[in-house]
Amino acid sequence: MSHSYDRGLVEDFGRWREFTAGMWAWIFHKFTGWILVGYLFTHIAVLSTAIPGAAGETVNDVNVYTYTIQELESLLLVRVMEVGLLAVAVFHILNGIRLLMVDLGIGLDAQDRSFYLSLVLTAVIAVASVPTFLEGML
Amino acid sequence: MTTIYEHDVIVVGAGGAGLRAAIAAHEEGADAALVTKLHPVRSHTGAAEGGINAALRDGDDWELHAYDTMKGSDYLGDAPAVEGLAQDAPEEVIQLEHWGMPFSREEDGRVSQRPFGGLSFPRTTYAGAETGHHMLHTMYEQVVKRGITVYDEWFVTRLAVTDDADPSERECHGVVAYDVATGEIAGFRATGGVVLATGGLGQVYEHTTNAVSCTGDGNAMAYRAGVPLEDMEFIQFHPTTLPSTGVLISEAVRGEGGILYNADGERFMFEYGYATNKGELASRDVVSRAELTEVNEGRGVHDDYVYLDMRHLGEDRIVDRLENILHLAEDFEGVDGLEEPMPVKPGQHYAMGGVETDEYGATCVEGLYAVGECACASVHGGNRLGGNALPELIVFGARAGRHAAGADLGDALIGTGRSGEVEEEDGLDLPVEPGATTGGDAVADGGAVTEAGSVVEAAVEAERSRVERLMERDDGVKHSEIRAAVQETMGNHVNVFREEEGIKQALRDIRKARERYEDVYVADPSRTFNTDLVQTIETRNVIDVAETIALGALARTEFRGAHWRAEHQERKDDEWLKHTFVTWNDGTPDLWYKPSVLEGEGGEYEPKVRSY
Amino acid sequence: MSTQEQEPATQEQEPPETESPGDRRRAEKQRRLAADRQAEAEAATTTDEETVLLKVFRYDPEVEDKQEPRFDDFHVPYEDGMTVLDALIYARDTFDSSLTFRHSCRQAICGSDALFVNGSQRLACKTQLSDLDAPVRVEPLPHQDVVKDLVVDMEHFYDQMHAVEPYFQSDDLPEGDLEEQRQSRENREKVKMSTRCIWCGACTSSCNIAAGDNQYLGPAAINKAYRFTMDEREADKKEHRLRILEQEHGVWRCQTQFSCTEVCPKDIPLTEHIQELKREAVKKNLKFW
Amino acid sequence: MAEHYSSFRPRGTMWLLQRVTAVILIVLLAFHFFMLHFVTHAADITFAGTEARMSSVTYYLTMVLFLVTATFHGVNGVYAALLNQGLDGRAKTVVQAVLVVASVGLIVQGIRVANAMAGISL
Ligand SMILES: Cc1cc2nc3c(=O)[nH]c(=O)nc-3n(C[C@H](O)[C@H](O)[C@H](O)COP(=O)(O)OP(=O)(O)OC[C@H]3O[C@@H](n4cnc5c(N)ncnc54)[C@H](O)[C@@H]3O)c2cc1C
Ligand code: HEM
Ligand code: SF4
Ligand code: F3S
Ligand code: FES
Repeated sequence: MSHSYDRGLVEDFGRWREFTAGMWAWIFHKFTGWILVGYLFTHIAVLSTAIPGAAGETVNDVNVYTYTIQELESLLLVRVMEVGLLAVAVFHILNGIRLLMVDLGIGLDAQDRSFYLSLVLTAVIAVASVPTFLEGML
Repeated sequence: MTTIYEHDVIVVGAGGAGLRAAIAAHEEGADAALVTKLHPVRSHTGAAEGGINAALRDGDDWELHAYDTMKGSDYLGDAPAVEGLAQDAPEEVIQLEHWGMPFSREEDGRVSQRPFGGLSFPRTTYAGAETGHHMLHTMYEQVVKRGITVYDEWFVTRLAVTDDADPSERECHGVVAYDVATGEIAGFRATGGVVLATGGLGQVYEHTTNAVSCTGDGNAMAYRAGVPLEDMEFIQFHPTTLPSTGVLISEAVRGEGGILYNADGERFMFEYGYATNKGELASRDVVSRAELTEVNEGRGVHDDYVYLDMRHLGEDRIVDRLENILHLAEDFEGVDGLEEPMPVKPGQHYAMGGVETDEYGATCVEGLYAVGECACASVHGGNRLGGNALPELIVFGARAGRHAAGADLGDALIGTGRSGEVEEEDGLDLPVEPGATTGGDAVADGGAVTEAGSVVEAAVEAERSRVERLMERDDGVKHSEIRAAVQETMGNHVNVFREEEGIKQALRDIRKARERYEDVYVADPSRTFNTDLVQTIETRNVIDVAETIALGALARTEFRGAHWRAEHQERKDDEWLKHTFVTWNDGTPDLWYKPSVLEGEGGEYEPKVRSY
Repeated sequence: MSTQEQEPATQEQEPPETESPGDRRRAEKQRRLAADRQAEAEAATTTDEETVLLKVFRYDPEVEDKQEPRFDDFHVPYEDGMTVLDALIYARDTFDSSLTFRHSCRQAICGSDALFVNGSQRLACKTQLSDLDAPVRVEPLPHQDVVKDLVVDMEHFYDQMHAVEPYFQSDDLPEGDLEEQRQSRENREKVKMSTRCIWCGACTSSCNIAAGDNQYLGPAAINKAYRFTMDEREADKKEHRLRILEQEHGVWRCQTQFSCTEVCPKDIPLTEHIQELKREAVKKNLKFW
Repeated sequence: MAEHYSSFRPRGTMWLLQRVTAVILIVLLAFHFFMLHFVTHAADITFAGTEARMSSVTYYLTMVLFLVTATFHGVNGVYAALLNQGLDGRAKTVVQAVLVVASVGLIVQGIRVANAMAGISL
């Protein structure tokens, strides 16, 4: 059809209000997955200080590895981000389990409820972990 | 720059009949193409629910099927066609099975069959309550497999037929079609033959089980090209349609044991003696009349309908065999069939009559075939039995497809056109002149004017100017108003119960509709997907077809099959064992008759009283 | 996006600039008539009759003021049991005969009228107005090109359906006249839901993956393939079927969004079927390890 | 017809591996989080402590397995996501190459770090 009107892909995300549970689950899973890979790379980068650390390098007389980690851990922002990371990981795990069940054909009828359950559990776990994660900060 | 597509066989319409014809022609080695105004899977065959009759099992045979069909037809069927149906149906049904159609199954893995109204043996093969859907899709799949060309959303508006004073001397060389998506008008030349398979004409009535697209186009086009329309007055009204929409509740509900009650909770089929043997399973016309009589005598619910109850069948059986019915009742009437009885009333359902053909689907015009609901072979005579239309599609679809592709099927026993014992009608008291109005170029057509070589081109030109004129007009009457007026008068006067004065009124109203049609206009100026134009053209067909129904109904002064006349309460075999024919006759319709062919392979079918 | 941001159109229609003077006259006339009718309709609204407001997507590549998509308002008198399709037909026959949409059977079997109604894919003939919040927004199916008004180009959908070899092709037919292939009741039951598809396209239209990857077979086509893959009568072709399904744009693309299953008017458990095929494909491949 | 969908290379293997790694990761990730946030607090991590844990061969191997599965799972997930968005042709080849290089780099670097922690020098 020469003259047809293509509404394009943008409209799709313009319709987010109309997304259903399964779509949100998909978006959240994707989002959390990407954050996790991003973190994985960063994490290894930070841990790389263990190489000079093993060679005995120090900052202010502290092993460079120990120093880096403790400096980071002393920042409130990092602690808060760790809670976020936990939430992200927990959601990805729970929804991941949900997806694995779906792959096995188990509980398909409850797919929306299991998504909501993942969200709730994530929130509970994230909140419950705050004291542990922020220990010594406040 | 006229585009002409060329194929050996052009099949117009891609419902069950058209698809089967195209496959058959293809298998015969021809290059077949389907031209259809809807994509094939949208065809109304998909709505058929109940099943396909075929004598498949021990204890049953084709003779019994033929006998039941002939009795059901009230002896107006033509034996060679009826027997052909009964003989070929088993093979065709097994063919569908081999193509993968998901039939319902017995424990031993064979296809299931169930009882249906008017049948002496439970020979209705089915696939849940959605038999037609599966049949349509299974055949479309085979069309895809074979790579048969499909021109979908191409609306055929005219046949390319040579001109000759005698229609039987005319030849059909193709069709003209309008590409709905782009507005292009193109020719389709058929070197072998054109097969019309355009389906039903339910849109002549307002309350119908037929789709919005069932506008009798094939009937009207063949009619205007000179082919006789046969037995048009025989319209089947299905006893169980939902009152609000006309959606069908399959006869299978009664087949499985569903019961009809009136408002007083009486099982009226027995209580009031409409059919003391078969009760709910009597033939459709009997049940429809019984229901309307109940309503007319004040025993209807809300003066409109009666109840169909299937609750006693039990949830398991209902879900297993009639699940679809539960959805229909729920979605279109808000009734839970497991919990409450369903409201039903009669609605237009099927046209027994149609384009006259022989038992191979050939018409009197060389190269033109008609099959399926738009044709009249005649298998159903005065009344069609449930489950007999679907086998008709495949049996005659296959035959016509082969014939058009050049296969030699032998000589036909049924004559076509004005041959044999023709009896003219001249004494009919018509309230108005039927046929073409003067002036109004959007209304005139008839046979084409050229010799064989350029007939398709000429037809394309004629169609272009018709569409041009329809599009040009600035103001006038809307097709929807005209169509509604025709539907209203047909519903009021040429319905289940028919009276002479009423039919005459209908003819007057149809005349009025014709006159208004001269001022019809298409408001949508666009060439892209102009459904306004398509429906305007369809409305012309609705008018022509409605008129033939009313003419036949006025002429037939007896009560036979689905045709009931207030003034003539009995079947008159001496006078009326004959088919009615209406020919367009270039705008001044003619009525005439030919006797029905009761001589079959096993001897003559003796007309008997039809009691259930 | 663009479809949503459009302001609901005023009833006034600019005279389209079309080729011939005849066309122009016609369009002029049409504008006046449409305005009149709309005025009538508006008048009807102010009376006591209960009406439903439909906001309907309009677009026509040929008509000047419809080239930029917009929404038109139609006030349709409400009747009990009225469906979205009934309302559209009323609007077309009463107010604007150029309002274009596909429909045929009126009973949810032809699959012509899947539309985007109040933010979800539904069959217009099967959707009761009483189940919807007013105003009722009616748009063509998302992710397909719009031909005109509510009509979308279905070609791609048909291509995808055809791509899975949607036809029975067993070589294993029984010998003998009138001999059918046997199929157990259980097996028929297994494929039953999958055979109900009416090709409406609602599912594929609702799937984000199908939207992003035009080559993805999509839920309807995969379900069609399921119908054959799982049919025991065609067991000899199962491997061939799986090979088609496990190609790059086949079953693996599905991200179990479930929206297909949710919108299917025939209640076909599409996600379940797709997942089952993924497992079948894995099982098949494991055999070769 | 189906043929025009080019690639007949079954993508089932990748799909399956994504699930298998997911299952492995459930265990490993839980273990990892538990060890480094609850048993030993993140803030209390020192090189000495890390060295002590890493010198256990089981722990070392577990962490390498964790690294490899997580990398595969993460990178393959990213790749699959891009494919779903219609990544094709040249861009696809490029992305594929970049992702493979990044993963290999990550794993090599990760093992070097682990070696350093475990006091292994090559
Ligand atoms: C609700 C319902 C239930 C039924 N149940 C049963 C049953 O259980 N058993 C039984 O035996 N029978 C049943 N019938 C009857 C039977 O289904 C029909 O008679 C039969 O399906 C008609 O098939 P067809 O191929 O002739 O026409 P259709 O299936 O209606 O196809 C007509 C085709 O022609 C095309 N067409 C029409 N006009 C044009 C044109 N101008 N240009 C191009 N193409 C055109 C259309 O696009 C369509 O493809 C039922 C009918 C209805 C309505
Ligand atoms: C711990 C348990 C984990 C489970 C159960 C899990 C589960 C899953 C599953 C099932 C998928 C596939 C989704 C699909 O294809 O439909 C997936 C995708 C993904 N996972 Fe995980 N995962 C886990 C941990 C991780 C980790 C640690 C990372 C980071 C390195 C990660 C990164 C990703 C990414 C990037 C994707 C792709 C997301 C997308 O579709 O865009 N996952 N995960
Ligand atoms: S699977 Fe359902 S939604 Fe998809 S096309 Fe078929 S009927 Fe429509
Ligand atoms: S919506 Fe799409 S992602 Fe899968 S479950 Fe349905 S096909
Ligand atoms: S009109 Fe046929 S499905 Fe709605």
